[in-house]
Amino acid sequence: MNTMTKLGGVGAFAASALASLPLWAQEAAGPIKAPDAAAMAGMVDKGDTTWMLVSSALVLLMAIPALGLFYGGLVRTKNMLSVLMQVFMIVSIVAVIWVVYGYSVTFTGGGAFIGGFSKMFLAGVSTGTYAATFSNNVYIPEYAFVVFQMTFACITPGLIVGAFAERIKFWPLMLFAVLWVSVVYFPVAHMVWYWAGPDFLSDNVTDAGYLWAMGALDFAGGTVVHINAGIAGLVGCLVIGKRVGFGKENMAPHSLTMTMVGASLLWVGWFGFNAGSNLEANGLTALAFINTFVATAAAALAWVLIEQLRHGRPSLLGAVTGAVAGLVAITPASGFATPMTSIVLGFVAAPACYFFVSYVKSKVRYDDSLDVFGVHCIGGIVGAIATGIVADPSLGGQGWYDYTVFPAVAGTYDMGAQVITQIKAVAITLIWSGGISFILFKGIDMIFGLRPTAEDERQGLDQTSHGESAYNM
Amino acid sequence: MNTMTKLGGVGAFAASALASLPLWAQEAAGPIKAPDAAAMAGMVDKGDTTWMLVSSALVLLMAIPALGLFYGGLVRTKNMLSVLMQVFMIVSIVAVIWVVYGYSVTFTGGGAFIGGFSKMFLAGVSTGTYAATFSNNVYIPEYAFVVFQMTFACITPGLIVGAFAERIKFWPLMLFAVLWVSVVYFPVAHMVWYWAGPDFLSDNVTDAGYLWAMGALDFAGGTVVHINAGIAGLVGCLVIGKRVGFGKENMAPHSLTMTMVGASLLWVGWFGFNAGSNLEANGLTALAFINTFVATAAAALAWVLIEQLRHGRPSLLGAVTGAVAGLVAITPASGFATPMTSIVLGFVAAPACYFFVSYVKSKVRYDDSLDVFGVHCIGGIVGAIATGIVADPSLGGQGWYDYTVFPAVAGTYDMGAQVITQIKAVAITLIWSGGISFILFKGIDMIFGLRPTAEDERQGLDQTSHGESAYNM
Amino acid sequence: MNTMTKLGGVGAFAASALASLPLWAQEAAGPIKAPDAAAMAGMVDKGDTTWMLVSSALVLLMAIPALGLFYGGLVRTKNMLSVLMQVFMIVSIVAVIWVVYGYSVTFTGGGAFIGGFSKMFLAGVSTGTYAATFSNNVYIPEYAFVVFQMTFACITPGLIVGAFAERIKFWPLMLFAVLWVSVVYFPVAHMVWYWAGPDFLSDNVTDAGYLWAMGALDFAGGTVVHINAGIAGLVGCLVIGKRVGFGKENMAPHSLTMTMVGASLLWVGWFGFNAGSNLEANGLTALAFINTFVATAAAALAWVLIEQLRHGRPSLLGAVTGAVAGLVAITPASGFATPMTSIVLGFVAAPACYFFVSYVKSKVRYDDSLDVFGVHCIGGIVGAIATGIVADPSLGGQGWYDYTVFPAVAGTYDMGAQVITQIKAVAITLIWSGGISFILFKGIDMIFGLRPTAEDERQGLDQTSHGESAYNM
Amino acid sequence: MKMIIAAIKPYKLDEVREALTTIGVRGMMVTEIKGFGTQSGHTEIYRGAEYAVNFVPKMRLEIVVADSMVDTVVDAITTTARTGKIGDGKIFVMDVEKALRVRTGELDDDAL
Amino acid sequence: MKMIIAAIKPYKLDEVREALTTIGVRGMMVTEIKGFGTQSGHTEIYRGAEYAVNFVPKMRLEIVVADSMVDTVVDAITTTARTGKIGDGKIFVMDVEKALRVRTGELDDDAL
Amino acid sequence: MKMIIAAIKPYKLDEVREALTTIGVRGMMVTEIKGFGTQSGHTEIYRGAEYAVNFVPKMRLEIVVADSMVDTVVDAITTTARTGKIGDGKIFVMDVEKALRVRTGELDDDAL
Ligand SMILES: Nc1ncnc2c1ncn2[C@@H]1O[C@H](COP(=O)(O)OP(=O)(O)O)[C@@H](O)[C@H]1O
Ligand SMILES: Nc1ncnc2c1ncn2[C@@H]1O[C@H](COP(=O)(O)OP(=O)(O)O)[C@@H](O)[C@H]1O
Ligand SMILES: Nc1ncnc2c1ncn2[C@@H]1O[C@H](COP(=O)(O)OP(=O)(O)O)[C@@H](O)[C@H]1O
Repeated sequence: MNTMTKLGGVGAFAASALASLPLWAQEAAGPIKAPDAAAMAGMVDKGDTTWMLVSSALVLLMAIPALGLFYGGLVRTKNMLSVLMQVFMIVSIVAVIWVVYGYSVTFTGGGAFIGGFSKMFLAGVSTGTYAATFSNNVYIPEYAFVVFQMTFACITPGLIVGAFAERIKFWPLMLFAVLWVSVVYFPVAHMVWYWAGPDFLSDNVTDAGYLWAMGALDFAGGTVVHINAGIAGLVGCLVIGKRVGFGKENMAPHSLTMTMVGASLLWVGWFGFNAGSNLEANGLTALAFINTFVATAAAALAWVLIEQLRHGRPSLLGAVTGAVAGLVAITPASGFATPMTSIVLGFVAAPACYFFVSYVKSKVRYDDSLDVFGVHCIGGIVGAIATGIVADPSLGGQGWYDYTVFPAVAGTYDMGAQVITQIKAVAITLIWSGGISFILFKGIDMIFGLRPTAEDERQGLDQTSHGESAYNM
Repeated sequence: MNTMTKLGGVGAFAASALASLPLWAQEAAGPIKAPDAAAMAGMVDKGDTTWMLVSSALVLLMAIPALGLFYGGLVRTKNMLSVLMQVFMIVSIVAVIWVVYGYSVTFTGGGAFIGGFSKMFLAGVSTGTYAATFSNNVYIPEYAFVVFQMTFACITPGLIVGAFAERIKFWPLMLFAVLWVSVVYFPVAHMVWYWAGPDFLSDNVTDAGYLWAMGALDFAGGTVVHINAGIAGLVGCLVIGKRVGFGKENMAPHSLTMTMVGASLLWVGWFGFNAGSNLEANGLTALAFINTFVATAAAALAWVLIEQLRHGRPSLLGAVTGAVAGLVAITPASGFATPMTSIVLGFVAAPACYFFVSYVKSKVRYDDSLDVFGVHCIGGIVGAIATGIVADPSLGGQGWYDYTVFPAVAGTYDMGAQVITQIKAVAITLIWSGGISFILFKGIDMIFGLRPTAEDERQGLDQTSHGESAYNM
Repeated sequence: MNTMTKLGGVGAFAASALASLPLWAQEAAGPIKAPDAAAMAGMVDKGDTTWMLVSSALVLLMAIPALGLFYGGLVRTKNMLSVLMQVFMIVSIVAVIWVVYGYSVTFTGGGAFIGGFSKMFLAGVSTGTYAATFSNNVYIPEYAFVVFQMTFACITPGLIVGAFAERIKFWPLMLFAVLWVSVVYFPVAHMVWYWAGPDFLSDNVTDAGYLWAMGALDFAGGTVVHINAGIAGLVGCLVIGKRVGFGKENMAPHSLTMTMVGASLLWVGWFGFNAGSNLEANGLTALAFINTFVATAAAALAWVLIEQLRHGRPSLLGAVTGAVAGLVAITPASGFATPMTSIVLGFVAAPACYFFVSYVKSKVRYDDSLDVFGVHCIGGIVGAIATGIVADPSLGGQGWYDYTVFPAVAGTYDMGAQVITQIKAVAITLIWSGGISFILFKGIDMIFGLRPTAEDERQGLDQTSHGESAYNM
Repeated sequence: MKMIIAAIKPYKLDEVREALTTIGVRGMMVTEIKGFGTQSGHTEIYRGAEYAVNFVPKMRLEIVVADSMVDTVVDAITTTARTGKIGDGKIFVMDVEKALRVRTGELDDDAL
Repeated sequence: MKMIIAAIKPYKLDEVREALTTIGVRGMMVTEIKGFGTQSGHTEIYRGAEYAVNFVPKMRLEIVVADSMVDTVVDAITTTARTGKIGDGKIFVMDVEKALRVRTGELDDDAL
Repeated sequence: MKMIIAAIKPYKLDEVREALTTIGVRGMMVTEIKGFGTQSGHTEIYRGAEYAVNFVPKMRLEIVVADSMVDTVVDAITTTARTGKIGDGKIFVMDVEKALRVRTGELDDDAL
């Protein structure tokens, strides 16, 4: 889904050329450069199309109900619906925006930092247009690509709301989400994921997003999704301030059952997120799938072991939090690592996140209600940087491929340089998202106010913001 | 899945001919007419087979747990299990019936209103028989088609139970479900969805269901599923009467959390329902998928905005109800509209349903417990009629295709005429289902009684009908 | 996935040869014997790859959240998290083990009872290696096979915990799970499912697991998964003893809502388990899918009818228990039966399990908390033996195929002999798993103790073992 | 002052509350309880295991009023809560020595 | 008449109920409460945040009986609810001035 | 001995509990109740159907203490539970004739 998946692409190409190319192409001297739509139509495999549609459904599943339940179970009963509502409506609003201008500004050329308006309202997209994958001469229906990318845009701002759950007004938050995707998510996604495609780049080597061109590796969104949302969450909870009664009153999760269901469905859905990011269904897709599975398992285990050592008892909340930390950390690396290096990554990510969630937070005493920063930002950073290591072919990693030549060839891997590049990409994302998010939160707070009255907060947002109760038993 | 998907079919054909046809067919002068089973075997793409199986699983997910939870969360604790039980057992019983005679009477030729008994007990269906799609020379394993259609038969009667939830006896309801699918669902599905297939119709142009032949467009079941069930629900709640304490006692939903989970899973599963209805995985499938996504999002947003205007507060129940209204409305149009016209359709469907749910119902004072009529019937009608508009190629729609010639060609689109046809199809469905359902409800009520005693109703159906409690906390 | 699926394999071959084989193979004289990796690369269909990845996700869904909720809803509130935790962590730990040595000892040759260590840490597995299916010359990426099989290893020990729920210490249980998969699951899976593959066996007819070679038919794991886990559960609950207050105190399920959600998701996920076991997406896969659907429906109906006769009221718990019994029973037969014989199987399995769950258990008075033995072991036995009957081609069954010749041919079916073979396989599994499980439970109990103090058990494992509460409402 | 404790059928709560408000009662405490009495419970069966549920859900009302109002209140509850079926409930009257309104510190009758 | 209020361990409820029925008690009100006393609660840790749960779940019984029965009832509860461990609970006896059965209007002892 | 019954705002429970412990109260019974009083409830709208929720969640405390301690306890509750806003709650004092500790059989003041 970005430069590191160039490798993915060509790994795929190497692995499944015979299968993925139409016969005439095989009989011919190899792949065709810059095919036209008619030719592309012959380069579509229905197995890929099916995989991308399934993956899109899985990513929606991650947002609703999974993320809603994972977060909602952790708040107090009186705020359950407010969290579910925030996630549900962010998905709905962003989906509409995506069709109107999001897809266009993210996935058309024009600049290194943002695309153009040529595909607003999906102009020019039809059942007869196709999107490139990471393999030469392998295409998928453009609508499948549009909807897959849409699900990413829908869930990312939803991740942020956990940081200031239980104390935010609904409409100002929606406004924030609209502005945030427009000036933070779309540009960052463009920088990391936009490029001309493997059959076209060689003729126009500059036609790519800024970070993509820089060579940053992010298979499924460590920077674009998790660091991006994680830092925005931290900024938000600092601007908004602590919950009434924070540190004094008991704020225990109202239903860890719902949190476990959410975490489990996140795990299941994440396969669409990570393995789907390969844009086709081949051996590399299977690798991304198994890496996602085992890194998560390892991180859950690691978190539980830490709790056993520190408190003498492992908790379910610890297990699922570890699992999510693992999912976040493997996201950028899922298409580059091996199952074994993925396990190591999971074992490393868990303690890092644990340290911020259970130690740093209580020391610094900021009220990141549901640990968006501690899990998503920290886990994302660990994963993004580690990607530079695990991707090294000398560790069995998939390395990277050079699409500036046609057909793409493997590039020579320099771990040190790659790690530097990864760190740069992380820094740029932190600054871009952190800075702009601060401006947005401050601005909205000054103009409309972000926070409900203390009375309303005490009574709970379900009744005061939405006029309902989650349970009437 | 019916005539309007002829367009789908050929849209697909146009779009993915090279991919979807075996090479020899391409090298030859084009598709083959009336292929035999051996030839069909070469016209199966495993990507399509996978997509149909995934879609079938997704539609089952819609029924259980999704529909059960969406409905169950809205009733009072004491009736939770009764609703879950009704949906679960309707699915189970109808699945058995489908294999015994449902598939045969629905999907074999014989008449314009009902099929024959030649495939009872799935006689003649094997791993070596195939079902046609909407593309010439594209086939799927017949078992995949049987099970996909089975899931539609299983969920449709389940939709009805919401209209008289909290006040119906279990076995009489099961009897109703058995009779209803037999004399209402199977015939209507046959009328709308049965036809000889693209490679055979040209030789036998009359071999199709009544409404199919009439040219009604219903991509995934606006008439067959939603109007059909919605009107039956209204009739049922009128025959059965209001709940004890209706209008006096507080009947607030016992768990909006469960309702949100149900709605979210309905959304996810609905992709199998709508995009699966294309019977193969191509660009048109992706179009149906994204249309389903954005129409739902738009309707959720619209409903929430209306609540904000009317009550000054948006509710989660409003958001998910709007989403379901959008899903219902886009169902018949999903393979015909563009993403933009789908958004418009969502914005139109929401207020229409809102008007019936929050205004008409309270004025007329019928007790449609869970708004089966207000959401499914009204949303279905809006969608079915709007399909005649959004399908117009002049609006970017997919138009319709003429399968009476081989290979199929695009038909000339007359919006006015098409809208009339759509209205006819709606009217026929309303009369057929409404009338027969009334007879069934009345008859069962007279013979066995539909309603439990007031005492049992007060205590709750979970304890009195099933001898259990949903929660023992 | 084992010898009976030889038939599956060849059924598939017969059914979809044209589709599943690359054209050059068709144009040539037929399938190629012992292809090398490069050739295999051309024998991969992305539709199959997609199906296997989807199936893997579905099986994970079965474990978390489905199994966790199905079990968790049945325990008392105070033990909810302990059950969720046990299932979640068993999945996590076993996933790691699978990569380290599980896959290697299960799916490499070496012996009839256990494989070798050549693929430890997945050595030699890459995006360019492939796993055989049951069709000649049809391959899938090996990583897809590794992860699909991994999900089976992850869920099986999770099934066991239901037998002694509410009264076991966490870490000793984890230790048991690790040892049990190592000395019970991996060997049994190797015995039943390991073989050289259809393109290689003919040159090395002895390269297969013991029970596979014996000709036992187990399409998706009746012996390996359900009998294996079911008997281990019985042994466990006998070694550990009854719950404090068993038979005296009210131990009603704390949330049948969660149990219904779990059962429904089990049903949905089971399609990946059973139909996925065909390892490719063809007509036979669709058959396994529909068989799974209708056997489950029939068993749910049967159970409900029995309750109606015995208690005058059908219960939701009965419906879902029947459904699971049907799912278990059809598992070994799913790729062999017809939909009609599957319905019969469901109708037979339900009463058998009912008898053990509601009658035998209370007579013998062992405390199998969640009926792991009564449902999984008994249902598994019924299914395994019945497989010998329903697989008979004279009943429309798929028979078995002989892979010792190349390409594979249909073997002549002897129902009597096959049933004997099935019984043998059942007996061997019961003895192997029952015996070793006993040793493991006893050993761990003596060394670490399996059971918490009566005080802790009274207060509930959530607070005493994990320091949390499932609900704070 | 007296405290009137009443156990009534849950669905009668709103009616009773209204009746009491109309006769001038300005406050009460309501608790969901399990009632045990002549009215029998029910049995539940889970996978063949039978459990007798001996308790019936009831609403317990506590109303503190000036002595003068006791009879009016008792009558109001009796008439509205009565269905004539077993399980209608009970009313008990107990003495209260002191009452205080936390917000203002007002005492006794003024506190009610 | 007297009202006997007892706080006992939840799992003792059924035993106590049976004991009381055998000695002729025909009704009671049961409430799930959080008890605070010598018996200490427990601590829960969520992502490192520790919460001390100071309350222990108890069952609160209210039984109104004729004066003559008070001692028998108190004894019955004491003997069945006692485990000897901290947290067994307390029994309080208070005076009831009036009792009424809603269904029939019967008064005092007849109402019980 | 006296039983002090107080209805307070839920979030004040921990504060009050601490205040009472410091003045030597060694036990209490706490019940989650629905309070009805001057403080108005709220309305909820589900698909256009409006429901007035007339009750406000409160915590009900029951504390039995020796007569000598009554005033201290009442004061402690009043000062900690008071916010000055409507709905702070009420305190009622009633007489207790007998108290008993199930575990030991200790009576009256010793039982507390
Ligand atoms: N002796 C008692 N002490 C306290 N509460 C009682 C007593 N007897 C009955 N109750 C309460 O009154 C409710 C109704 O009593 P019950 O005997 O079932 O019906 P009825 O009042 O019509 O005779 C019971 O559920 C219980 O809550
Ligand atoms: N002073 C009191 N007033 C009211 N209830 C009390 C009082 N003291 C104890 N209780 C109740 O009795 C229960 C048991 O008391 P506790 O001191 O924990 O054990 P024990 O009774 O064995 O000394 C407490 O949980 C509480 O519900
Ligand atoms: N007459 C009464 N009898 C019993 N409880 C009462 C009475 N009046 C008020 N309460 C309790 O006190 C709570 C607070 O009373 P309210 O009138 O709302 O506010 P305030 O005490 O500030 O006037 C109520 O919610 C109710 O639980």
